[in-house]
Amino acid sequence: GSTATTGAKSEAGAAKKEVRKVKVAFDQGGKPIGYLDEKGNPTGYEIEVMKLVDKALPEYEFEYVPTSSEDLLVGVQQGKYQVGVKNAWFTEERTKSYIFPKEFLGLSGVGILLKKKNENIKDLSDFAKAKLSLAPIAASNAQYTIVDEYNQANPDNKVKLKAGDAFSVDVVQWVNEGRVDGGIYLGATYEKQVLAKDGPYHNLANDLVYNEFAVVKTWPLFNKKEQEFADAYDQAIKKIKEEKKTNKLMVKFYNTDLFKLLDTVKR
Amino acid sequence: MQTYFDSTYIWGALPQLLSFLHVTFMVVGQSVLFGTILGFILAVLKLGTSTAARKIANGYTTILRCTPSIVLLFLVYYGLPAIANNFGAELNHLSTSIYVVITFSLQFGAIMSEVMRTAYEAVDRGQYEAAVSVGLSPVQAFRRIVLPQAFVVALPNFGNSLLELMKEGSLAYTIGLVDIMGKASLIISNNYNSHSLEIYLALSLIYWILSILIEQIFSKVEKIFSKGKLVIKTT
Amino acid sequence: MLEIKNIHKSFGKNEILKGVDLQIDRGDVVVILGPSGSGKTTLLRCINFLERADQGKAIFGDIHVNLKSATKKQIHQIRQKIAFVFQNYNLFTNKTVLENVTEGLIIGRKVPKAEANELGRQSLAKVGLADKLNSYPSELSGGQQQRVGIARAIALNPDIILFDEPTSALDPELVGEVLTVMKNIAKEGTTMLVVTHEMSFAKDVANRVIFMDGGVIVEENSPKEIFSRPKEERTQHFLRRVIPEDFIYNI
Amino acid sequence: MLEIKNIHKSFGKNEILKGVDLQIDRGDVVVILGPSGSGKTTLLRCINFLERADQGKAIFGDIHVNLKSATKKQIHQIRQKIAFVFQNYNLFTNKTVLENVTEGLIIGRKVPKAEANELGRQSLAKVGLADKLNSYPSELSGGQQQRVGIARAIALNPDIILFDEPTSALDPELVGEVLTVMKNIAKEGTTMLVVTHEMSFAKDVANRVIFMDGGVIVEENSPKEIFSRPKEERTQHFLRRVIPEDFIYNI
Amino acid sequence: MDVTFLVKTFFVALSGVPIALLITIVSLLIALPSGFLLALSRINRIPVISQLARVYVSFVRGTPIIVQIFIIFTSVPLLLAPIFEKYHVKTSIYDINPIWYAFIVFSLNTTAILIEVFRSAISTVSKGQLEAAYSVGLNNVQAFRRILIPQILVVALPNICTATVNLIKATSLGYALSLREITLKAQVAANVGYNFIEAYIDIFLVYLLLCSLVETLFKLYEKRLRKYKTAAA
Ligand SMILES: Nc1ncnc2c1ncn2[C@@H]1O[C@H](COP(=O)(O)OP(=O)(O)OP(=O)(O)O)[C@@H](O)[C@H]1O
Ligand SMILES: Nc1ncnc2c1ncn2[C@@H]1O[C@H](COP(=O)(O)OP(=O)(O)OP(=O)(O)O)[C@@H](O)[C@H]1O
Ligand SMILES: [Mg+2]
Ligand SMILES: [Mg+2]
Repeated sequence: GSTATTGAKSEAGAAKKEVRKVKVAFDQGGKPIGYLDEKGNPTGYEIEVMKLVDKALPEYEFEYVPTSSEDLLVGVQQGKYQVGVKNAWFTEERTKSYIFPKEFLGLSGVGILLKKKNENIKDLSDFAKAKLSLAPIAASNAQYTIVDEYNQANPDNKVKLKAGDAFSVDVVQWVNEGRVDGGIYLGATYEKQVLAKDGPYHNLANDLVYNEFAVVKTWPLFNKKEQEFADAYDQAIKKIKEEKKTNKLMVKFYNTDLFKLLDTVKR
Repeated sequence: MQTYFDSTYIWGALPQLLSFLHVTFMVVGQSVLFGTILGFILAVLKLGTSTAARKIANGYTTILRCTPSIVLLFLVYYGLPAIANNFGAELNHLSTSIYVVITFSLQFGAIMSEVMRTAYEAVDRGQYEAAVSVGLSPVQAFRRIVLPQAFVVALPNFGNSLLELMKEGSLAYTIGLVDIMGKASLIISNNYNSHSLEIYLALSLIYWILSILIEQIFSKVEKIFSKGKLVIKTT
Repeated sequence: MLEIKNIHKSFGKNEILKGVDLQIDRGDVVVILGPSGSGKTTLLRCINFLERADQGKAIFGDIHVNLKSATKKQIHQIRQKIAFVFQNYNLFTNKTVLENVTEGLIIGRKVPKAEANELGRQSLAKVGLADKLNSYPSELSGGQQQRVGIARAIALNPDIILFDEPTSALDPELVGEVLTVMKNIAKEGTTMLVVTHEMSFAKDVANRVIFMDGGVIVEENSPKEIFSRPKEERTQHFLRRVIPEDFIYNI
Repeated sequence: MLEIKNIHKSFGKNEILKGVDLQIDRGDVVVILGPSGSGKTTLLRCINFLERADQGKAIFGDIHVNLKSATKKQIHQIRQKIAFVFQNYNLFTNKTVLENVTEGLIIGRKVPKAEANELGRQSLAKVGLADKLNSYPSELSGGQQQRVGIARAIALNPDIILFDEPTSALDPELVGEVLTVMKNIAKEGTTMLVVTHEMSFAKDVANRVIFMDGGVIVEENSPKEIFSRPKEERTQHFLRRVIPEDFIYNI
Repeated sequence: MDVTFLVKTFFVALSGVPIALLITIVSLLIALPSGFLLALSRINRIPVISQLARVYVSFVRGTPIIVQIFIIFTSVPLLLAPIFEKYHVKTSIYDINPIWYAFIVFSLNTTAILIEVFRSAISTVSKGQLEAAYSVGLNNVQAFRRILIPQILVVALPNICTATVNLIKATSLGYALSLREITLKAQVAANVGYNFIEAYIDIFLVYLLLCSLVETLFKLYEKRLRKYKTAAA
């Protein structure tokens, strides 16, 4: 079994080869992607998938290190951690600093959170055309990049983009309050927060809409020296995905199965 | 307001936060201890006669004071093991709290050295002269006469730095050490970033009570040590 | 018992002491006279190493030191034998009157606390402050502060006491009393070097009077000689303006 | 010009002033004598509102005030007319000697700077410090500091100057000089209230002598009367111990 | 290490300096006088004000700035919006430039810190100095401005310097208000390619530069003020 400090390992493989311990850093504030449960054990969609990978790789033993997104990025690059998961998306520039494996880890739905009256805004270009205001996005967050890239691609129909802080901006509250017209939001979070019966903002379920405009692949980030490990990961995850285990985990943690939309995924 | 505000979150968060208070205490306690010692050494160098030592102490203070905490933390967290590696020591398994304590101690030392220097200089030189003239050694004169008087001067600034340190928990969180500040962040993210106002209010409540307690202690100590002192009173 | 040779001391470009020699034997009471700014305080401070002289030697009992380069240990040894009464009192502001007096005894000399308190009480009684033991310096009048300073020095029972104008803040009645105290300790054999303007003290108690001006010793003699037949013109000039006509005849 | 009625002042449980009355006319030079701790300094400080009296009235020219409840404005008005020479100098440590003297002129009295500097120079010259204009107080000897304090008061050319033992730190030569300065300004008509132990000053310059003890005025009279025929026993006792035998005969 | 990025981002970070400085200067302008006055009120035990000052100091000094920012940023509009609506105030509460929140939070914080700094410094100046100033006819304001404050500053300056440097660094918390200062700019730039190491180096350099400049100015000023003290040595 896996705990916060010792990863799961396959009983069979342990004896033969020298088992290599690797550190898997995760953003501990990333529920439902990666977080610590009530007992302090690491869990979340990406963590659970990594646990399956660990099981499939007898020559590796994973240790999950809860940390912040800043430290994860620095630490993986420096080699303190061999791999990090934080709902990271792919950009060309990032491949200079990290190895992106061939196989992605999960999917993440992104959309715009809006008031009911703005239901008709379906994507960023609608949003920009309507000249609506957007909630600030944490600078180290991938959603920021999505909007930024959109803006660069559409210089004459830009969304007003502001960087801010994840903790100080409660997008649901801000949108409902009218402080901003809309916010970029993750489908998984919306499911858990508003749609779920026990979600903290379930009382707002009728006032808000969430219009998903993209599904994006998420990736583990490997240290530059870990090509071999990345290849091993590719082998393992491919099988796991074929066995549809990821779909189950996604339903468990995100309440939806984004793999159904895999054809529409562009990046 | 009612739509978003739910005071049950405050009461719910309090016990969770309190159970991480010992981490805050541990980090602050150790950093204050080591930082004060370091600050004292630096202050001695600054007040000493050796120009080289003074320059080093001043340079250290400048750099440490001017470095953003998070950068310093990364320097310590990644730099220290790298340096140790060169000497054949393996530090990667050290607990993160040690790095946090080292970072805070280095920074606290720089700040305390200025606090102590000014406090020392504020005590009239005649006090020291009188002390050595009644046969106290310079060390005794310092400890018995100058130090208690300087202590009163340093106390409010020491309080400033101590409270500042206590609140730096978000920094520790950066490398995964969870104190009450970090716990607050975790609670918030476990609620999917909602109701953070309530959690932060709970956090403030704890911090506020702590700071009142600390101030009470400080003002008691200050009273004891400022016996015989006349303060400026406008008429 | 104390011999000083060729002290020089400058502040910046101002040379304040320009080669002063001094010899004091056990039981001597030496009075230094001189106009304001002539370097009297500076001389005492250099002897006690509160100022580092630029040049000069001192022989204190069996300790020979260079005033410029004395080691910490030597300085401490010498200070243990010397007490100092400051012109501006310099009482420990964070200590009560009694603590001011006992501090040096308990900490510097390792006298047991009870005994030190007793000694402190006695010497405070000598200067008429038996009722102020637990006051803080900030609660005392100027004269009271100066008397605490004197009591602090006396209590140490040192080989030599340096007095820097010990009676300047006292009213004449007390001046009399304090001078009596000083006379008594002089009689007990304590060696004293006193900067004072009290001519009568110089006359009655001192066995030697030194007249300083402009950083040098202008004249040195027995009180009788110096007051009745000053040799140097500068001394004559000073004394003429300072001493009532009838003073000299009384000697 | 200054009338004080029934001043009371306690520190904690100690009553220091127990109902003092005082009347000073223009041109008066009043000397206060009294043993250490009798409340002389406290009396002066209450007049200048450096201490708040617990009870008492003052009439200063046309300003009538209650010493306990005077307003800020009244206090400021009165202080503008009074100068104070402190027993422990209290020079501004962050100002040079000249600045110490001109500060009150330039800032308090709005005298143009050049004129103030001239006045400052003159009054420093009067106390023999013309060559120390740009020194800081920490570079001065005790006597020099006290003279700056006196110059600072004189330069203000106030209606009345309160002196708290202005010659205590001076050598006798300077005492003579400073007393001469004081005599001169007394002759110019400046009103003065002087706490001093200089009997000769009291004898020569004062037109009234007040003897204080234990917080009350024991006796008040012309110098001649008080020195030759003190009425109260306490006064007799004090003067007997303080004054040389021949002093009285000289009056 | 991506050197071109490092260099480019250095200037990006540098362009955040004006806003950091603006917040710093405004906060100091407000905090210096109010900190001084409140310190006096505490020393003189002025009733009500001194108690309020204590409560204020304990809260502001005791709680993290980021939390204060958050509380103000979240609750002020929530509380004010209904009021604005009721009285038909035209300006939308949400259009207020967030820099005003920064001014408020940072001035409040710096004031609290400076109260303590001044409290300790004031206590080192001898009472006789004020009395002497009164006696030559200066009023309270003149006495403080000309005599006491210069002496107080000598003791306080190094600690004011620490407070200022801390303030400059703390302005990075302005990111929570979406203020485009040094840290935020560098991080935004870093996000595209996850060049956080380079970004932190740039942040470090910019703050080091800025803060040591400020420190130097303080040291020069301290030296000038101390003239009278060093003269004695
Ligand atoms: N720290 C200093 N820096 C510069 N000059 C100084 C310093 N201390 C003393 N002096 C100068 O040295 C001279 C002698 O000072 P000192 O205190 O020895 O005089 P003194 O004889 O004791 O006079 P007094 O009787 O007035 O106390 C004075 O002119 C004074 O201005
Ligand atoms: N702040 C204070 N707190 C308590 N007691 C005080 C305070 N100031 C003065 N006293 C007491 O008041 C009495 C009178 O003091 P004051 O300074 O007026 O005496 P004085 O007549 O000027 O004496 P001296 O000639 O020694 O200067 C003294 O016994 C002193 O201890
Ligand atoms: Mg002297
Ligand atoms: Mg007095």
